Amino acid sequence: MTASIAAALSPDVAEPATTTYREACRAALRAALLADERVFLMGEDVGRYGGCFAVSKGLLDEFGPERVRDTPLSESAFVGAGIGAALGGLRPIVEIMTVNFSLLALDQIMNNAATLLHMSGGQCAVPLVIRMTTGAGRQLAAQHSHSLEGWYAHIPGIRVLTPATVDDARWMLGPALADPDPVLIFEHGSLYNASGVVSPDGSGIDIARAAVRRPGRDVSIVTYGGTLPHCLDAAVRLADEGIEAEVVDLRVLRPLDDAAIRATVARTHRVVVVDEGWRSGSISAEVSARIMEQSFWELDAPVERVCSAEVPMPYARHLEEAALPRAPAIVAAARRTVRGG
Amino acid sequence: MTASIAAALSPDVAEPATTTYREACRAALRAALLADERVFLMGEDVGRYGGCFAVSKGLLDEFGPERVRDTPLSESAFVGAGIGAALGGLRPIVEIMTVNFSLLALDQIMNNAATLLHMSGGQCAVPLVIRMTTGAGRQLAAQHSHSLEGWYAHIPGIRVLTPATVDDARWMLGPALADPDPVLIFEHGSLYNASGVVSPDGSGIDIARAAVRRPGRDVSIVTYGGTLPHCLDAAVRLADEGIEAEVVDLRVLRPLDDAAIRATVARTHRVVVVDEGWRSGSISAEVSARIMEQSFWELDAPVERVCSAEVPMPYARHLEEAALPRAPAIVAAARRTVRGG
Amino acid sequence: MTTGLGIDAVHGEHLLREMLRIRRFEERCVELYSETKIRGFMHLYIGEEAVAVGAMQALTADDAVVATYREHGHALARGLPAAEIMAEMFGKAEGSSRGRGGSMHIFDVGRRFYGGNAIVGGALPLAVGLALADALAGRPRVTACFFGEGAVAEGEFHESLNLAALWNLPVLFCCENNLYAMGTRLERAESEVDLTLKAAAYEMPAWPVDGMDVLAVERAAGAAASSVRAGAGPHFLELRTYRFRAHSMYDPELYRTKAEVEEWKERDPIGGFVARLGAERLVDDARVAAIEAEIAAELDAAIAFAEAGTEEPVEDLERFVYSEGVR
Amino acid sequence: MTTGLGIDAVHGEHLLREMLRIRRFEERCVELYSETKIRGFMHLYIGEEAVAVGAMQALTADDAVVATYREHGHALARGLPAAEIMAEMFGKAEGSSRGRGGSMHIFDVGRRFYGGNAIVGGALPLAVGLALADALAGRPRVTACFFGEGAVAEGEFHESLNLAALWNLPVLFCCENNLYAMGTRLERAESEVDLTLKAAAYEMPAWPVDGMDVLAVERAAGAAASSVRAGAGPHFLELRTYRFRAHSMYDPELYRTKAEVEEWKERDPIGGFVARLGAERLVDDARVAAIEAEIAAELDAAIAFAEAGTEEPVEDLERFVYSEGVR
Ligand SMILES: Cc1ncc(C[n+]2csc(CCOP(=O)(O)OP(=O)(O)O)c2C)c(N)n1
Ligand SMILES: Cc1ncc(C[n+]2csc(CCOP(=O)(O)OP(=O)(O)O)c2C)c(N)n1
Ligand SMILES: [Mg+2]
Ligand SMILES: [Mg+2]
Repeated sequence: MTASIAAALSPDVAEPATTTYREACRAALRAALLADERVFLMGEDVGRYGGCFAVSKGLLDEFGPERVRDTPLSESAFVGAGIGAALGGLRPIVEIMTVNFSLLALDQIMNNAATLLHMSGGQCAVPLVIRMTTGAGRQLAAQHSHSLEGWYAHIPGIRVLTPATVDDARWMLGPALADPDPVLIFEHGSLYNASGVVSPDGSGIDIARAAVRRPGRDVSIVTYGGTLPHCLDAAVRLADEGIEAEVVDLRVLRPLDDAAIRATVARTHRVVVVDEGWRSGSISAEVSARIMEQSFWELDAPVERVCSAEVPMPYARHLEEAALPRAPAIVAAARRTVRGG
Repeated sequence: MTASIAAALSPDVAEPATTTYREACRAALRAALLADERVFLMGEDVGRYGGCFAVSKGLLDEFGPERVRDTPLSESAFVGAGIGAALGGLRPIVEIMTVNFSLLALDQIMNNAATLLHMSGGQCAVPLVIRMTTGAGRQLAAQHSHSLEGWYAHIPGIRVLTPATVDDARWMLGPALADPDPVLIFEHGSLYNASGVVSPDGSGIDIARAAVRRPGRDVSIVTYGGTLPHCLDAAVRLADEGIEAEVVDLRVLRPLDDAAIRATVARTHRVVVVDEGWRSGSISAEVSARIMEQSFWELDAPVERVCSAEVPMPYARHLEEAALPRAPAIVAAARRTVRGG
Repeated sequence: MTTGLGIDAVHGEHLLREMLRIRRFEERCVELYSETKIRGFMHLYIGEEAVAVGAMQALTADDAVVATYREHGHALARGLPAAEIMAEMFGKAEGSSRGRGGSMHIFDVGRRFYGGNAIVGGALPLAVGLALADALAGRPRVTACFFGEGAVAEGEFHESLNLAALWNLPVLFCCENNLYAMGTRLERAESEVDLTLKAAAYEMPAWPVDGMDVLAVERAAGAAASSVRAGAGPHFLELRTYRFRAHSMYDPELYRTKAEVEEWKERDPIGGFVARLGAERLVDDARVAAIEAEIAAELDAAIAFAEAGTEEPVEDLERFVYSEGVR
Repeated sequence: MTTGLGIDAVHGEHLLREMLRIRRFEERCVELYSETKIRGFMHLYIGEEAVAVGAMQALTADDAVVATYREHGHALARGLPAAEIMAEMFGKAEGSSRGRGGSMHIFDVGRRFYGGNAIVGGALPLAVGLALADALAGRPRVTACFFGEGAVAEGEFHESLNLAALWNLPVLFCCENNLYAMGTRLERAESEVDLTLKAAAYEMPAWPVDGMDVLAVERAAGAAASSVRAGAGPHFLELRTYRFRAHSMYDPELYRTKAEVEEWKERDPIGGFVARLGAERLVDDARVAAIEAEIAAELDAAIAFAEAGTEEPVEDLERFVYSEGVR
């Protein structure tokens, strides 16, 4: 590890103010590897290949094969090894190439990472970060298009993050690694090429609270991750119609920021929840149920959901687009909540 | 297979009118094996051991090792083999000993069983039944107490059944096997010793509709599976207070019986949803969200949820009982919906 | 009349044509991908043609095939019409999976071609189950299961081999060892790189085969398949090959040298086979040109078919999530 | 002074005492289970004591242990106080896991005892990760990972062995082959029953050991552990043993004959060892009786401790889902 410790001590390179989501993810990884020698990255093709989505490109050269570890195709074993390494004092960042393959590691995530602390009576904290790409929209068909982050948010003992902005992509990893418990970070595949501004120090970026991405008084659009751009798009279209939509980015799917949800309902009294998961059992259902419980008497209209159609994602572009929650459906739902049926 | 074909042709034995849930499950399996030689049962210890919960006891002797197949501990392979065998023309019943181990087979369930029909453009139907025990309440601690049936109900392409009565345990398997698509059946471990009446022919038992288990006009308690007895218990207690609760057994978690949910809301205007899953992202959230969407203007009070505490299940009895949805909490929630805060 | 190669001209030409069809088909696909007619992930089989073509010779119409996301070659060699495969990649209703699957999910149940699976290792249990169905019904069929050497690291590989061997099921496991799983070379994925030893740990007969030599593959697959068909249980072939192109359309190939690729290209299964056929006077340049022309015509027609194909109506989006009209 | 057995009286007595502690502890557990003081699933190690006790001799306090749901023996042999284990099974706050884990989830991180895992095969990756942490830090430690032969069929076994071997990690894999996984005999679970061949498929040194002979286990584990510690990578021991009792408290044992069990009981690791020690005059009846008395006293105290233990307040139900005070 000596070579990499030397690397860790070398001064950081100044980061540009505007960058892509991909570069922001990479800068976050690089900073984490520089800052703490207990941190290492492992996963399929994170090293020599440069990362399936080119996120970790260059890190192997900089940090060496001990800290940027290519793994065999063994999702269960390397996720479990990440848990074990965390128990052993390291701060692993495990990359599961995409959420679709994470099903192979679900036993490790639910039965070990999420439970060890509790079933050991508080002894076994698991300071592990698991990153994965999520989402549809790139014509990858049924086995490569899942959006399961909301589903993962069902599991007690883990934290679920969904950075939707370049700034969040850059700055959520640090607090995730500082968290003593397992954190899952979902990066939507359609965001990697998005560009945006990165704040110099990430001040104000936490892994606990939702963020209002656009203020508005008529209706709240609550979303996260890959659908945020579509919601912002919808908000622009709604503004043209004279409807001012507030767009709330949940950012953290577990635990949900109840205060932020309550606050936006209190401002607008109308809500559309948008996410890319299948509708039944989506995180939108949970948000809707919480609004029912917390803010029922505040509502001027029933909460609407705009989610993915309940189909294994089809390959054909027109079918996939029809299956996904996009601006027209969001606009229509918002309109219904404001103007009725 | 010749010996077993002979067995299949032998006349059925008359079934007693009152029996246990366990015996009902066994009778269902036996009848299925007798009725259709394409049916076979496979899973861990279904044969020589007699089934982890003694459900399949005696079936190996009667049907032989080709049709009652003990498998190695290879959840992914034998579930996947069940899918392949279904593609190959058989009607497999795969037993996953408990839902806790089904995580190891999730890739097969979500990425194959649930998607093959769609991604083959309608060619590959998968007539597979997967049975598993679910639930907590027996002090089996964090890794052996999951209630994930509501979570599974998120997946398009599968059907999710949760027999809660002896009659359902006896008669849901037949239509599940007749279904051309994958069906998951969840048997709550606490029900096996329950006894009840079995109808002679299962007429009226389908795998599509919810059932009203107790009529009432003041509040609806919507539940399924292992929590049904607790809800019925709560209804009795509520009746003592003068609150008449209608208890609805969902029976099928995917697809949900929207009409039944709408109908009960229309009758009572107040709802408590009860399930044993962790609260966030529970099937109760979905039911609540649907009521929001379908029946908002009918509600006289916000829908309440009574679910499991969001903890990996603790071993100690008093903690486990405190974590589970039980009559006192259900009664309190129903009371709130009827009398307010 | 058979020759020193052990084959006659008709069969030689057949093997050549099949390999060429795959090669040319995929070359067209690359063009169509840049034209964005084809989208999503697309994985080329170029360089590995001898494997699918050689192995397919051992199968009858009753046998089953299970493959991966890199399955254009298997689909073509199995006899799926190029037009339907192409239409699938165009996302058209006339495609083999009605445009719902795309490049990674070509299906044709009539030809017992069970996909097209994009989860590494995920199809092995399906093959075991298909074979189980045959075994229980007493049908003397073989299920050929193709997968890359990368899948060997997956737990599903291990569970599937054990189950197939334990239950003596008629599966022919065809491991396409092209040395890389995306950018990860076998040595960096397996502590023991002799893959036949993996099969040996399940008491399964296994042997390595030169996957660049279509005749060697044909011979090995033929022997293994008859043994499987005769009830000797599953067999394992390690087919040593190489992919000449990038892993997928997004791969900058940082993990291997151009020289290494060039070295392997010298063992091109098609070029080499043409030379051998030529040396035995089983084909000549004119014949090869004629075959090429026929293939070009077939592919022109396939592309035209795909272009002319229709889109599934958007209203049908939710079809095929559940079976129709039978509940 | 060492003897023909290669051990002195002190060590002989130590091994005997450790095995006896496990046996007597579990005999008490059975009584307490019928009294419903202990609930849930409980799996007895009776008959297999030589494995845990023998293997534990190879470990230092810095080494780590990972075990299964059948782990009372490993916990005791690792030095966890019987009182804390008993209190755990009583569901008391004074238990090793504060009563949250029960019989299947005994933990003691101070003693580097990482459970108590109830998913078959589920702890193997954890052992690999613990060893990876040691390897990266350059600490010459061993992680001993115990699991039943049933786990060998799981994909996680295969993935874990490969990863450990590939990365040359200091794991000592201790496979407790007691011939049955619940009611499934090894022959009905594995096509190849020589488990050392599984390890060979990963180029991992492996050897079978008589798991009914504590000295044989001690020797084998000692040799394997020093090799692991010296950097030779993971090793695999197949410890051949037998469970004398049912799988759990609910098992009618339909799958094996009484005669088979009786035959194995003749190889009782404790009775046999007492006889060998006696033959070498390392212990006599009086000494054994004294040890038994000491153990009985220890267990009386453990049970009293567990009885006197307190319940975690119900208000604390949601503690330990996330770490406290550090976010
Ligand atoms: C379970 C799983 N993990 C990761 C991937 C991503 N992935 C797709 S192809 C591939 C490499 C597979 O290599 P190999 O099995 O050798 O087949 P090849 O591509 O070389 O034909 C990877 C890692 C996947 N599809 N499935
Ligand atoms: C993944 C998984 N599948 C099934 C079970 C149920 N189960 C508990 S113990 C056991 C048998 C395990 O046998 P083995 O590994 O040989 O260990 P032994 O009990 O003999 O010590 C089974 C099937 C489980 N706990 N985990
Ligand atoms: Mg490969
Ligand atoms: Mg065993």
